[in-house]
Amino acid sequence: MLIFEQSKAGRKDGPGKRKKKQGSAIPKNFLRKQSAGLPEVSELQAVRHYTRLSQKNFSIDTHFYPLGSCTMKYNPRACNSLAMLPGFLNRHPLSPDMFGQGVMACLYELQEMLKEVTGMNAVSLTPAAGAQGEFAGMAMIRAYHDAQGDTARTEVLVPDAAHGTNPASAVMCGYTVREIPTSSNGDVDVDELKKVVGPQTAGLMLTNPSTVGVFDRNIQEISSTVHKAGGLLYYDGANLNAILGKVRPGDMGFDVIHMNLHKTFSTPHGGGGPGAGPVGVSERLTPFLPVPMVAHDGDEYRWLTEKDCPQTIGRLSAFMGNTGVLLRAYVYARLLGKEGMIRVSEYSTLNANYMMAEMKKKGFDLAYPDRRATHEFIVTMKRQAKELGTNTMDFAKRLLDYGFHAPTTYFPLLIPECLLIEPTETEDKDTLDAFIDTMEKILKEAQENPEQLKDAPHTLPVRRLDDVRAARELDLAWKAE
Amino acid sequence: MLIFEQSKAGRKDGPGKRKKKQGSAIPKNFLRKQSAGLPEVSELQAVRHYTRLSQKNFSIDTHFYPLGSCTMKYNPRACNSLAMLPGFLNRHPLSPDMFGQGVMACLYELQEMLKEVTGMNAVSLTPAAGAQGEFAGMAMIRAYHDAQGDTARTEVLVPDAAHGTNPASAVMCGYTVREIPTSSNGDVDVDELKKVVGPQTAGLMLTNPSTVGVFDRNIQEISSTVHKAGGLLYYDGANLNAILGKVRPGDMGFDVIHMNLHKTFSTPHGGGGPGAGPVGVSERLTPFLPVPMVAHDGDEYRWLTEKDCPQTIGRLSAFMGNTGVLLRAYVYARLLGKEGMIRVSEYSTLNANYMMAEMKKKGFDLAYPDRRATHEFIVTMKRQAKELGTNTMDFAKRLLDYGFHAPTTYFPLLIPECLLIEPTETEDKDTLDAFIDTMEKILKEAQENPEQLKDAPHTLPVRRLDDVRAARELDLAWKAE
Amino acid sequence: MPFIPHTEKEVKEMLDAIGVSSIEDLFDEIPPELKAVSIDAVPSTQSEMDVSRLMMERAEEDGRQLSFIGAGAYEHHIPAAVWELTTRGEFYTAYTPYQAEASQGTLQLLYEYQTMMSRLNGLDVSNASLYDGASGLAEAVLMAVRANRKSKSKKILMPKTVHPHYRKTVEAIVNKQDIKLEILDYDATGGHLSPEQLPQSPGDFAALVIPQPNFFGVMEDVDMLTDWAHSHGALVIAVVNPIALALLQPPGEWGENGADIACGEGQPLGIPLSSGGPYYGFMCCKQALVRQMPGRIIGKTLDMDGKPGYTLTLQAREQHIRRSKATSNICTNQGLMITASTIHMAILGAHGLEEAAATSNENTNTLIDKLTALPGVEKVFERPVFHEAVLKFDTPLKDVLRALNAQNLIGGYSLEDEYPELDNALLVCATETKTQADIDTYVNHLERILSKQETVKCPVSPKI
Amino acid sequence: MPFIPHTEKEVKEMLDAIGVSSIEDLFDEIPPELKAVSIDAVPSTQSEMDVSRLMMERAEEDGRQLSFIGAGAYEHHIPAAVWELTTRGEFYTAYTPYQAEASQGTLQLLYEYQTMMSRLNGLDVSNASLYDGASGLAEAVLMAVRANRKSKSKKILMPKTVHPHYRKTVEAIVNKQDIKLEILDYDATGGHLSPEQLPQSPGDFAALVIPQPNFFGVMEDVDMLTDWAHSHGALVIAVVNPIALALLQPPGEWGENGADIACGEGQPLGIPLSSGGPYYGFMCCKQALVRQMPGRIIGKTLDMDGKPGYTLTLQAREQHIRRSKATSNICTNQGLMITASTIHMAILGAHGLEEAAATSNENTNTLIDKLTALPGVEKVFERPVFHEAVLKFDTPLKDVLRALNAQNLIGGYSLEDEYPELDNALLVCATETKTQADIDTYVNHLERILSKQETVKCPVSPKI
Ligand SMILES: Cc1ncc(COP(=O)(O)O)c(C=O)c1O
Ligand SMILES: Cc1ncc(COP(=O)(O)O)c(C=O)c1O
Repeated sequence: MLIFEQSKAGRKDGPGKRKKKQGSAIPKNFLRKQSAGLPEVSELQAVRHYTRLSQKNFSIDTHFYPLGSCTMKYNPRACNSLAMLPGFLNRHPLSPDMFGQGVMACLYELQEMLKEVTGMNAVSLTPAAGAQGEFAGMAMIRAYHDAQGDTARTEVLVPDAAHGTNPASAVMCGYTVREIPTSSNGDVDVDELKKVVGPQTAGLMLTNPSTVGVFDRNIQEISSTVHKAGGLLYYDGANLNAILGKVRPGDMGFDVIHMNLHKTFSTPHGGGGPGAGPVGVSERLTPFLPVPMVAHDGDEYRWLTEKDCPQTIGRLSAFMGNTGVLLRAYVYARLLGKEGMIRVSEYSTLNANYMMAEMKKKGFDLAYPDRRATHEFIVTMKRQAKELGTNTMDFAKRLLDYGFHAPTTYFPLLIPECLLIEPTETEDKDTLDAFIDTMEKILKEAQENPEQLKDAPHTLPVRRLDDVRAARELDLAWKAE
Repeated sequence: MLIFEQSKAGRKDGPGKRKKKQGSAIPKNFLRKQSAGLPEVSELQAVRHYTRLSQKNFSIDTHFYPLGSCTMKYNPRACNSLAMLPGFLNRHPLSPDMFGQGVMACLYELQEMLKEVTGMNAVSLTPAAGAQGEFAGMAMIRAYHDAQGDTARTEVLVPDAAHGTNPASAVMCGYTVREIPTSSNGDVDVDELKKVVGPQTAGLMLTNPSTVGVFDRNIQEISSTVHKAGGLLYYDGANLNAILGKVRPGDMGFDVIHMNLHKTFSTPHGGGGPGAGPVGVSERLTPFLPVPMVAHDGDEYRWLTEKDCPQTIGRLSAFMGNTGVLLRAYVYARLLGKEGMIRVSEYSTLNANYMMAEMKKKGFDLAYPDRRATHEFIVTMKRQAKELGTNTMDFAKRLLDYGFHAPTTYFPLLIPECLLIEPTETEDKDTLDAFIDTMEKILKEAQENPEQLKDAPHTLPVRRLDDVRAARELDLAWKAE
Repeated sequence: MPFIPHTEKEVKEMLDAIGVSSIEDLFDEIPPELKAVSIDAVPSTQSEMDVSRLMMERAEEDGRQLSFIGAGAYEHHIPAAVWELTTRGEFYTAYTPYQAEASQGTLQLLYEYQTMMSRLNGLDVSNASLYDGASGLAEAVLMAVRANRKSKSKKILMPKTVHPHYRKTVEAIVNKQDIKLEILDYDATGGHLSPEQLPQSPGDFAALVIPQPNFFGVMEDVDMLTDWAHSHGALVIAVVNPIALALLQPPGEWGENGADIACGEGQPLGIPLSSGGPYYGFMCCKQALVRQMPGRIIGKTLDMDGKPGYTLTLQAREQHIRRSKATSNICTNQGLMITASTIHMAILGAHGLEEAAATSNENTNTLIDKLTALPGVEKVFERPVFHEAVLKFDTPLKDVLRALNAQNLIGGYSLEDEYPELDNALLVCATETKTQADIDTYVNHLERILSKQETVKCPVSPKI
Repeated sequence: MPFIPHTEKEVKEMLDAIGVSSIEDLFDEIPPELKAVSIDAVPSTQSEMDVSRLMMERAEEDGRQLSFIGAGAYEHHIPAAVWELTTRGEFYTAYTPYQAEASQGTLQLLYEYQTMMSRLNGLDVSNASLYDGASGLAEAVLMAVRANRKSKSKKILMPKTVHPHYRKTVEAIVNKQDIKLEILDYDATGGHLSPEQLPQSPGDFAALVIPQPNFFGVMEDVDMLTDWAHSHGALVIAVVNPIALALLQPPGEWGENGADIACGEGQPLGIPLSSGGPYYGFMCCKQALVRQMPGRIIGKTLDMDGKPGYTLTLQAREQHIRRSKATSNICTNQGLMITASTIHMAILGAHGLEEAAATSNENTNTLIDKLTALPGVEKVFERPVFHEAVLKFDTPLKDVLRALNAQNLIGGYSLEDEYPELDNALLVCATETKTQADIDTYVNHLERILSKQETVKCPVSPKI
């Protein structure tokens, strides 16, 4: 039942009527004629409704959630409660610096820590998510070329394995996108790269470890190829979790990088967001960083704005991006410390490689059987789809019945019928084993009783939903019958 | 799965071992030989385990919960968050008064408000729950008689409808208990009362509105009967919700009263507690109130202790009872204000009488069909039990399947096969109607397919549990196999 | 150690299963030269207890002032239930609802949100959030350029009365696609976009942006502006305050045909100030434009048994399907903020929002009246305001603000940097959270400061 | 209006269904003379916003000092997850689990709690909470009198080293049943119950109470005391600190046969100080005594399908069944506190508790060493302490404490009122929440105060 269906006209002005002030100082012609039609429910009704709704979600706090590329690891509760201290929540974004030294100290130290773990020269925290970080990064690349008077560079190279945000972000920066194929071993096809790189190349956007779950062994060659052609190297940091404290994008030769703090730094995904997508840059791109940033002048912290950074690509949001998310990431970074950060990559990699090895033993096909997994790996169900008629989506939906969130399905696009599995470092071995056993069981079901998969899920609040109908018979807002 | 079953030895001293300090300054002979054997789980495991456990509960925030005598109404969330402000949580109970003026102001004002709504002369907030309030009340009655040198009063009168805590509390105060029968119309049998009251009578413990859901119309006669015999009148305030702002125990002639703030003042029951059971007294009992209390001397608040109250019955807990609960009740009282308090009794009474009328129309038997309901009422299933073989417990368990918490069953003891139904004022009519319709539906099931009731519940995490086995084959703590 | 559950025994078993002898072996595909990493500048791990204390001390320094700034972020009362529910693990730690059947909680809530938002804005459809108000406006501009079939222009008319940070953000985001913002000045008396400020022969342009209320708090003539833009074949993008919408005419009803796109900052609907974020941008539009709308959209559908359910829909607009041809690059959005706003709106209802809006309006008018009663303080613009207004001082504003700060009071937002023509001008705001006593505190401090009385230097008990 | 969902239309429908014309009619069985009620002294309804502000201002005044008091309530770090989970609506707003099938969350948790507690105490069984440590000891005394089959005595030996408030509480609760507390003095040098303090010919007595550590922080000779009591046919009631139990010998292993009943204050296990409550009393005992134990007890059982589940058990001891013959009158207990403690123990594990205990012990020893290095401050008792100790000052203690208070520091708990023989004696405590800097702050302030230096009067930034 929707909250609107629990609404009763007059509930709020029933017993003990609310004082209704109709903004008497506002001239009539500005006013709306009808009330906005929000639901009229009691506080208990709202609390009960949304509590019960929440229970219909899978989440890290309730389920194993090995969603590849998304790094669904434990979101420490302290990060939430400390970021929500009244002093932080109540601070207005335009409040004078003297009343923001606490939050600015945290942001400044976060900038410094992110510089260190990425090996970059400077960091701006303002992008609101990975995609906005990508936009900022590509905008800086463009600003750099423009500053050099090098306006012929109109093309950005993006491997076919890349996340959809990469080409979309490049286009928003006015670039055309050229796809680079992935070779059969999972690395970027360097020969193809060499063929297409040239004076029109503004840069290459690379995810390394890549979205196919491997570390590109030719990274140095790729890097020098692009650099030699005068292009810049963009690092999509969505998979930073796999190498935190082990290898640094700066050391690989990247000029600009975004980080998804809502992945590697464990800020919660909140059913879709918010995230934070700080960007780090090499020295030559530093003047172009988006504002605001935080500076530390002797004793005091202060905001760096357009005035301080005349070459900045500008502002990406009205204020400082997702400050509350940044505070959560800061707390997480302090809790881990350098020792903990190294463990993140080690144990996420251990978990992924263990699962990969075991899944293989259970008869699943790996996309790259000869490669190490990074913090994630790919299983392809092409064979099963062909032999049994059950596709990846069927497996995914059946997993839900067994209390596991499904891994990422059908991404990256280049691998047919794929499952991208990312266990993360915070899951224990028993949970991984239970998942593997369940996959084996579902495989058996697929052989013996494929309908059980095709009709899945069976035990959730709804059965399989009709996506086609949703798009065809658009119903995007409730209307009273 | 129990949290212990997720434990793995060495989990906490695995990677990045915790520094284990074995209290080196403490001589060996005082130390335990083996670690305490608590579970070793990660924070994620604990969070996931208890989040999922919580989802197995019915609660006000998720279900209609018409548990008679328990007043399961909406617990406003602001009461929780404001009582948990760091300043309140961090204050040590023995911290000097100068560092406790905030909490003491709240407690003082709560004392004053409770005096006003009960019509009593003074209030002490320290009892931790209703039963401790009863103990305090009876102890004051005893202290009063003792102070009069009136030591022959060894007997306390308690109606048979009373809650079990009443006789148990009287006994803890060294009294013997004599039961008074309830007449067929639900009021106390005044003739019987008159027969047994006498010079041995220390007092009468009365719940009014009573636990059978009616207001005792003879309250003035009862009061004068007991008073004339030299006894005192104790008021069990569990049902204060029904008369808040309408009638006051003090005006009915009661000498001492306890309130269950976790009922009438909507502090949460928390799966069993904590509650708070403040006591209010008439003038003659005031010197005996339990300590501590809060006094207001001009500008400052201060604690009243044994020094200030030499005749006090003493202390009932190490510090100040359940202060955090008292703060929640205080916030609730301020949110309601006097206007809101009156509405509490009005709308809880409206809801109960509406349900009673409708249940009757659906063919259910009322225990007291000729009486008004107070904020609760009783249905008896004696007829159904006899005719259909389905008892009250079967109805109760079947209700769970339909997403309703069952009303109180088999209490009060004097009414066979009873359901004590208390909707509270915060539930809306649609919810009441849905409950009534469901009861009608179950009644039909009882006629057509009684097994559906006897085997209920069907949709909960467990089917009907074997209580007899639980008591016979005691298993009160987990042991590793 | 923090958040790693492995026992040594398990690690050994796992390494054996993989067939390597150490975790380090798992990194053997990384070129060894790259691995000589040190991250020593990162501080060592600290216990939750220590970090908690640090954060409490830092939070203590911030956000405890009596503040009269608005300027795009507004202090409103948020019922306690809102964030207690929003931070429930099931909402807080879920991902984007890719597996719809396992995400009906979030999905139904988002559908309810879309319904609430489209009602508030008087438009057909709503998306499920963008990053914030400013970047949302940039997306609206891109959308308008894509969507306007009548115009091939990449020109947008942008009034100067739009929040200066919004204008900068839009500029930063859209300028790479050759979109040009033509800035329209405001009426010096009214503080609004009067007919005189509209270009006589505007030529082809894709859209006109209309703020309501505008950055100065002033109410614009939205009907006239909307009709004017439509008469030139342009679309209308409304930038609105959602609390104001409880009282004001919704964009969908502006002029003859209504605004085409409405967007704005969602923060006033239950989101804490929090130094600027996370907030969220909302966006609504007419049904005809829905396929050009950026961001996630939730649709109602049926399951295999014919039971209603909710799912992400119109994904073919999005980057994960359309890649370089997507309507936007947005992926992660501000979902949790929507969760809070939806619960906030459900608890307040229309009445609650109206009350907050009306009280804010009254308080601001009271504040203005009292402040302008002081000598040397004047109202700059004549037109009615919603809950902000511009005041002009005849003394150096910086000194005045600093003197107020010393009293733990934030007087407002100085317009000097962004509107050099408005020197010594201050934008003030008093929402429903301000009591009469708060307003008097401001007035009294200011009176003393302006009269050059010695201010008492003892620490004033801070506002929480 | 607050929390009433009825519309006027519904009220009318409901009144019609009942057959009355107004709500007032529903109160027609109440004698009219009684109804002339006014509750005008209760303030008018206030909005959540206004009450929030009031409460924030009041909370601001309290609990923000650097405090070195223990004396029965201890500041320990509580992981953030504990209360975020505990206040989930499903735990927070459930009643006592009378309908077991609809309460498996709470019931399983309580069963886990019982397991944890019985392990910590080294005893067979645990109940599911009593009101607090002091009233729990009173219940233990009543239980011992009931349970001791060898003794008909109603005499209890109660050392003076038991918390004075506990002794008062026990006295207030048990004296109506003719139970007599015989107070045993302490050893002036050791601060403990030495063999000399034990009565030579104690006669028949029901039980000896043994605190560990005792109120002075001192460790008692629990083995000797337990065996002595048992040799006289008495039961042993242990009063223990649950954090200390992480390190110390559990009551179930004291002496030859172990204590019979263990009880104590559960607050140190994840419960905030909160001015004294809500806390909870825990109680464990030997299997043989379980039917005499007061309070709720949860048992594991099977459902109709043979699946394990949890339920309230042994209810035949309780007041709702046994009425005047019940083992106790307790009904509502402290369930939510148990929820917090169980989660707290699960997150910390034994190692975490050990660390908290050991660090508290170290910090207290450091504090004692540094304070007693100041002239005029001496340790009173010789024996080893857990995390508290008694110091003696050669100047008037009241003045010293007041001077410390002026620095926003609480120096400890003065023993003057409760132990007149210990004049100018202070009980101090430093748990793991105290840093070396905190300890030095104390030492430095005290040094200045004792040396009669002028204390600087500027406001010190408060500890949070
Ligand atoms: C590889 C990769 N790149 C980029 C992104 C986009 O980041 P965001 O969702 O934070 O905008 C994602 C997010 O899923 C990703 O997995
Ligand atoms: C009528 C009545 N009296 C007394 C009590 C005991 O109160 P408490 O549970 O707060 O100890 C109850 C509680 O259920 C009750 O319903």
